Amino acid sequence: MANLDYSIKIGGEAGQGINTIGDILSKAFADQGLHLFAYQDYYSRVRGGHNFYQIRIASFPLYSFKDQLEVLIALDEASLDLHSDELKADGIIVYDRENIDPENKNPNSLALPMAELAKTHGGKAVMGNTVAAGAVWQIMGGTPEVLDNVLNRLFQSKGSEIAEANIKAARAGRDYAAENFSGRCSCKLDRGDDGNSMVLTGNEAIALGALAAGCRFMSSYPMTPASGVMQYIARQAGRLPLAFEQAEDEIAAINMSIGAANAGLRSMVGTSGSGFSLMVEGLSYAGVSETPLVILLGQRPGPATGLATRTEQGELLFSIHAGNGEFPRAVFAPATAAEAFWTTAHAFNVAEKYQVPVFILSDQHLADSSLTVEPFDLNAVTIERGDVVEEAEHNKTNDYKRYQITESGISPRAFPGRSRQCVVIAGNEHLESGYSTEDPVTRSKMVDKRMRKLNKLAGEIMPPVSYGDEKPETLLLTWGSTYGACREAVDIANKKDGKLQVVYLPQLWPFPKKRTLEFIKEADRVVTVEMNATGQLGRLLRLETGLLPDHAVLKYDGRPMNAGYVLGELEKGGVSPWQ
Amino acid sequence: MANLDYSIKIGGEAGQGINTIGDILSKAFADQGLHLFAYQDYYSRVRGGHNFYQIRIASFPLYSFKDQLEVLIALDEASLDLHSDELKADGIIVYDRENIDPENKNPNSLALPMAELAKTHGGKAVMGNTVAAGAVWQIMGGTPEVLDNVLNRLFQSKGSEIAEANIKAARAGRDYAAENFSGRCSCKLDRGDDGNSMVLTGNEAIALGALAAGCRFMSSYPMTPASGVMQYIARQAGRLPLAFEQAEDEIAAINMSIGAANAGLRSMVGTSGSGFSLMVEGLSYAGVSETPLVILLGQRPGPATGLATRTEQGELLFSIHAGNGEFPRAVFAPATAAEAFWTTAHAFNVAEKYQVPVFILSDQHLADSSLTVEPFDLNAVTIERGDVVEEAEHNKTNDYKRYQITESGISPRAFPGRSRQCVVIAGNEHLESGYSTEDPVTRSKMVDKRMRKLNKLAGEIMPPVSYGDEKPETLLLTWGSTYGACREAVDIANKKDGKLQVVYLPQLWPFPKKRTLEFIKEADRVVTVEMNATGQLGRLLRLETGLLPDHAVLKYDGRPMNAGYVLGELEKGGVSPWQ
Amino acid sequence: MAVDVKKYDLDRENTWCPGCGNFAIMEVFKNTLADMGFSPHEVLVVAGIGQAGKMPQHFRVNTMHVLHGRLLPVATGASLADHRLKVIAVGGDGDGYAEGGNHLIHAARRNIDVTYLVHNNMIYGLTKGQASPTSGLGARTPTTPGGNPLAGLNPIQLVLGLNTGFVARAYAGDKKQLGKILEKAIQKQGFAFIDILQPCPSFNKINTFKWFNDRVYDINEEGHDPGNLVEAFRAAGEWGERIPTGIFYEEKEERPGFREALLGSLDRPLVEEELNPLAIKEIMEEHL
Amino acid sequence: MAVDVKKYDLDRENTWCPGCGNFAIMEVFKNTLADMGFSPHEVLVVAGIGQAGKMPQHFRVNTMHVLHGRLLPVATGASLADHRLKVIAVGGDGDGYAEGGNHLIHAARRNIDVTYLVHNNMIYGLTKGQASPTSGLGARTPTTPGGNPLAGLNPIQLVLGLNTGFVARAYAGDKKQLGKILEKAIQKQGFAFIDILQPCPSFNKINTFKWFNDRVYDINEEGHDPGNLVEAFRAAGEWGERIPTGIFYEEKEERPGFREALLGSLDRPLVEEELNPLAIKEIMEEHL
Ligand SMILES: Cc1ncc(C[n+]2csc(CCOP(=O)(O)OP(=O)(O)O)c2C)c(N)n1
Ligand SMILES: Cc1ncc(C[n+]2csc(CCOP(=O)(O)OP(=O)(O)O)c2C)c(N)n1
Ligand code: SF4
Ligand code: SF4
Ligand SMILES: [Mg+2]
Ligand SMILES: [Mg+2]
Repeated sequence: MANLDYSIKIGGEAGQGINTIGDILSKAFADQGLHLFAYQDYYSRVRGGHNFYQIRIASFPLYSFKDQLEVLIALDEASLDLHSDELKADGIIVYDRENIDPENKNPNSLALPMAELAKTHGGKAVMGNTVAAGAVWQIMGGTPEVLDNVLNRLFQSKGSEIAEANIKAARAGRDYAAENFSGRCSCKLDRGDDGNSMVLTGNEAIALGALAAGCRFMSSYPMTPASGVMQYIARQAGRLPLAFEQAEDEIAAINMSIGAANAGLRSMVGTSGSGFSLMVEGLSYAGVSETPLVILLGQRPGPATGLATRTEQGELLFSIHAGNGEFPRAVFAPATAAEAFWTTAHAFNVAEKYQVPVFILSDQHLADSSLTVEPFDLNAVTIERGDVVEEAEHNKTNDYKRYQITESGISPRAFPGRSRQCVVIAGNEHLESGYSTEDPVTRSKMVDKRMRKLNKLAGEIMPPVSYGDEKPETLLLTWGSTYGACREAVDIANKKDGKLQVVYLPQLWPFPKKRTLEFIKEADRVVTVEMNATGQLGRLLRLETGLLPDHAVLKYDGRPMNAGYVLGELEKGGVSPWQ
Repeated sequence: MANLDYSIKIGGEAGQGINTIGDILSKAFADQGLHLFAYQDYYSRVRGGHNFYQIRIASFPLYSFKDQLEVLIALDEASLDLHSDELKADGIIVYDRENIDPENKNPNSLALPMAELAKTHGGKAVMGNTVAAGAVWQIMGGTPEVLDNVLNRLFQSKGSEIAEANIKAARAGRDYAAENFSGRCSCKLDRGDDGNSMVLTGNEAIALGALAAGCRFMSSYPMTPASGVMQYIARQAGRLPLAFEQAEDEIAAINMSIGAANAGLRSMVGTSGSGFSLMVEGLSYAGVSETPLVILLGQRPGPATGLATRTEQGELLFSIHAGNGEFPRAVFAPATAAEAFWTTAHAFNVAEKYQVPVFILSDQHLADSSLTVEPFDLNAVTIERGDVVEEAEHNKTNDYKRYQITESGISPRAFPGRSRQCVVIAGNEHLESGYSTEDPVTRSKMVDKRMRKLNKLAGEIMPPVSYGDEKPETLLLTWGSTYGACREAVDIANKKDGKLQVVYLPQLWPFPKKRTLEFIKEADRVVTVEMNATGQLGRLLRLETGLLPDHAVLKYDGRPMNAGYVLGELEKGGVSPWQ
Repeated sequence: MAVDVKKYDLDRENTWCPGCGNFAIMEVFKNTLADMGFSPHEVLVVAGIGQAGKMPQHFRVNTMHVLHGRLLPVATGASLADHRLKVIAVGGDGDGYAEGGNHLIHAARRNIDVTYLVHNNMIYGLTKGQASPTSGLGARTPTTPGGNPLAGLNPIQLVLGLNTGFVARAYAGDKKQLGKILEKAIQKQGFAFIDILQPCPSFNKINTFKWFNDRVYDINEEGHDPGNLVEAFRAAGEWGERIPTGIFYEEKEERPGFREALLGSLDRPLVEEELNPLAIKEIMEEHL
Repeated sequence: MAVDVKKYDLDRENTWCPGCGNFAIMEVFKNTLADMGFSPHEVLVVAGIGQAGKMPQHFRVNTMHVLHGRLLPVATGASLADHRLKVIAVGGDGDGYAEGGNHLIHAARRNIDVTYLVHNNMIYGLTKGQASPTSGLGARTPTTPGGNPLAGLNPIQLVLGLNTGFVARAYAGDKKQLGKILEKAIQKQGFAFIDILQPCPSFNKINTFKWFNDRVYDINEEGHDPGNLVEAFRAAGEWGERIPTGIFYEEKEERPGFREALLGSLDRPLVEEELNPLAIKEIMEEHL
């Protein structure tokens, strides 16, 4: 198959249904056997404004988006105004002719009567979106049955009549395009391998990871971009034995999960910046009470309410240092949807084995972007609950000590009501039994015991992952979804004899000092790449190793970066935000 | 005057009134012209347990406490059991004979019938504490009028009858001691300079500093050890034009102060670890909305509820990194009561000039210890409110921009209702006007504007303060109340030709990099000294300079350290908690 | 005395959905203030986060756009700073009854000098349709896909249990009544609470204008005595075929508002008090 | 069926002040549980921070000593995990009505399967005497040195406004009544609320045993019908010369508790469900 790499942008107002078009096409492309990277750009409003949905498809795996478009689907005037520039010279425009009457008609465009065709063929004007998907599919030469099949699957849940109607609407779009599109399409689809991959957002992958790990309780308060995860899990509550509860606030959310976790359930909360700020006291409680808890922190631009629907990576140092007092924790930051699944499942094991709060640092760009992902091998998911007192054994003794001082710092857990023993959970400093104490010697011992867990935890840090030149001129050090842009930058640069490498850190705390230093040793210069203003990964590197990166590539305007941005900034030399 | 340096410990249960004895004696010692350092050790309970109040007096300024005692006042058996060992060979014991019947009677002791004398002479059994103070005063040879005078001042507010009765009770104690104490007292008081110094706790000094700075609003939720400050300020609410409100929780507390500050009042909140955790979202809001706010964070051992009445310095890195998103702030940590006054007053200026949240990091040892302090020169307190739009000027224009982008990053403030202009305060990302925006270019500019304030702020960092050898073998780098122990360690060591220096950082953020490095350059080795388990100052040093200290002296059992501890740990070589 | 409502004009795009109940509330809000003679600079609107909280982004007025759920504490502080400001707090049902529930209890207890409007659309609008504390039993939302297991909170009964001096329910579909209630609330010394039923056509497909139109009635017109707290509590218990609106309770004797209770004789606004370090001399010298 | 109350014995020092009302409450608490046949390991006491919250530090029982004000959310999570546990939440008036006020609203709304005891001493005991939301008008405390400017919150009226199925006030000075109320509350399905008047001799010098003894009376003995919510609200309005105690409200028809409402047909405790990654196969494949 040719080296196909196309980008399609769907632009319009909130409420016009660009999502519908995007979702249909994404699925169809995937079924056609293509790799996909799709992301959305939307305002914090329900109607109006200017949103877009950008799909990139290729014959090779994708990690990021491109700036140049092969196809623009415009549902409003603004989409033409704002995005025509991004279109390649021979790119195609499909627009809603009932809404838009462009002055300069691009010869390579199709003026589509969306609502009209929808009404006549599907029965309802809203199916105009399906019409548009059909028209684009036709122009790009997609296999007709693939699209029909996708529509059937997507709309089946709303009844087969609706599914049928959508298939008809899509056909109307196809037919209309076949007859009326007189331009040239240089972005035809080949039929690839038969598609058998999922289309998954980061949020969906995290939710699936949690469910695979046996998450039995999630309490959360809605907040973009974490809402997707809780809503996904809420939807499964009838099918799997678990409870989801929308708490009255983030404080209740984390404390409900703390209650559930100490009563024996794998538990999780999800939130974003402001909401996480409210959880900080609960986090500290989880630390001292040694409660296993998974915290999804879906980053968006701050401070405070910030930019609700945009992306940033501004809470790395906050998540590592949050909470009064000192206690161990772990921080993970998956870079892709596939990884997000495995990392989340792993996070539950780490939380229970070490009885610590564990973060999954995600960001809006990871959360809402969708990728093609091979189905996960569920047999490979392991469940490690750590040291739990067996019920039988527990019934024998009569002096269960929830906070027994051990060499590893890990005390075997037991759950209230599961034996004749009583379990005492503490948020004050405490004796091994869990009862409060103010004794100075015990205090020091308990601090040591808790911190000692880090030794073992440090032994199983997820190692940094590298890609590209192994003795690079420039090492791009990065984390989270920004990996995608870096990885592609490496590909582009190294193709024209650049010597770039990207190393990203799937686990940021405890910090993988040794492996990171090994990578740094091989590199001529180190440039951190991240979505924030103060260069937090660079600061963390210095905090943990004493070294500062040479430069940083930063972005903090709420919009994700891609390879073009990374390479452009590298050319300018990057910045040094650390003085 | 001889080089006098005595320690007196008063031990007993909570509720027995050791505070009364301690407060009377402290005042009397100060009036006698002596320097004082007094601290308390108390349990998180209202009655019972074992508490003590330890007073050290000397003919030279004091910064810390000693382990060895000249006098032990025991109100219960436990005090004898626990503290007799601390008594010098020729030390004196005064004990309540109605409560205690020791087996081995120390010849240098006085068995005092406290309640009996109190009832006969003062009228009420509770005045037994005053009796005890009188007895000790007599044995140590204090000037009788000084004590009478102190009692008069201390009890006058309860009516002159009560004051009289206490004076009588004290006399009864004095007379009884004169007749019945047959031991030897090697800790006689000289009459020093006429005492004209205040006896002030760190909390009182902070409250006075805030009041001097014109704090007009304080909203807080009670929490040890910060409660003292709010209670002090609450007491002045009738005498000065200000409002104190006990909020329903810490979230309300910080948001009330944010409202008041943005309406033009100098505002302050006070809290401790857990309570501060709850304020983190508000902190972030203060950051983005550019609200000047002073936050007193009185540290105690964590995590979570921790040890309510004990001391620790565990929130240095937390206070620097707290809050979702990125924004500038300042962090101060006074080392002594006198400094606490000036730092607090300064904090209000910094908050308003840079429109940032400002921390005063205190700790329980600083908060509750009392020292003799010269009265402050109130004329030297400056009030700098920063850039505020003049009312008249403001009425002219019609486009006030609360977040005007300026070179310094500082936008002139205006307050709602004070002119015909409208003021728009924002917690979302915003235009110069304050109205919300999602524009990427504006977003970047606003982040830059806010961070730019750090440039000017960095220009007026309170410099590190040094004491001791200027080319030291060992530089003790420290912060907060731990300075006292280090300073005294320097004195002790350098007297026997040690080459020690202590450098403490009254301001920790922005970090005084340049000056700190200059000090480090002169030293053979650097040892950080602090009250926590992870060596946070050492970590901060590495974060800001790349350097790690050679060692650390740490303590995290909830009890303060003194010079003996510092020197002992130095001898052992210290620890390196940073790996 | 009335000022021209045009003074409130501001040239900014409105981001609410067409047909949203918020438009009517905003219109009445501006008109009432203007009719009562308030100029924009004399009013401070403290706004929560949510669609309701966006209201003061759309007209000229002093405003503090605060954290989700924290409008009442901010309003408390601001109103103490300068009590000549007319302080009005505006937010949604999620903002006020979920995230901010504790502050409602205590704002009422303090009797803060603030008028509080809750745009109650029984849903989380801005975050796209999750359940709110007032969402009805069985409501299907993204966080209650199997139907809400809980009955909706009754905000009127809640606030009546808090000794609030002015408690009313209005409806975005009845501008006249809303205007009348709003005016009384703004005149009130101390805390005045209005829950405003506000259809959200985008996400709340149950509690629509039509649904409310079929149900609402004015209890004051039907003879309810707003001076009787117990009666008010009884009347507020109704929710179903008929939905009572109007003024449920208005205390007969005005109590002092919070500022007066706290600061008593102090007439001058705190914000006008000079800052003078020497003023603490006497206090300091008590430590001698 | 009763178990020996000695099973609850624990050798730990009690740190309350002599004469504190908490002793009586603790005694009744243990006796009631034992009389009802509960063994310590079948009960989970979730305790707040404060003197009241220290209660389960003094006897053998499963306990979670949680953050100040957060006992109800923790109890919510724990009771969902294993509904065979008898979950009881215990805290002070500051804990429950100040810091934790929001959770009270929503625990009531959810009708969580928890009995909630508030030891209401109208003061902050553990932190040495600051005002609490229930402190009376004029009370002088370290944070209200000029006298409390606010009247105390009425917790009974507050909770009645939340559609709570069981609402009572008890008094530490009347152990018999306390025991009776406690037993009924523990039997109740769903949320049961008891405000317990608890003298604090160390810091509350106004609301002493004597003060209460002079005022309390049992409304049930005086014929109050606990089935009538509006009547309950009226009765709860009294506070002064006479102070009503007893069961104010007990819903006639039991509603399902929160667990049942949320999890419906699921009988097995969540904590006993096996963790099996393969169980999500079908869900995952919907993404194909
Ligand atoms: C601390 C915090 N949690 C969550 C959010 C996300 N959030 C914004 S608005 C909102 C709810 C909106 O509902 P409501 O208050 O009823 O207002 P509406 O949009 O319906 O008018 C939520 C959950 C936030 N901004 N801050
Ligand atoms: C978040 C937080 N804020 C404040 C405190 C300090 N604190 C501990 S107990 C308490 C109040 C105690 O009052 P109450 O709940 O009435 O209990 P009581 O001691 O009177 O029984 C406070 C303010 C804390 N531990 N945590
Ligand atoms: S989502 Fe609902 S509340 Fe928000 S603007 Fe649209 S209609 Fe109004
Ligand atoms: S302070 Fe009050 S509530 Fe606390 S133990 Fe003492 S008497 Fe009881
Ligand atoms: Mg709403
Ligand atoms: Mg209390």
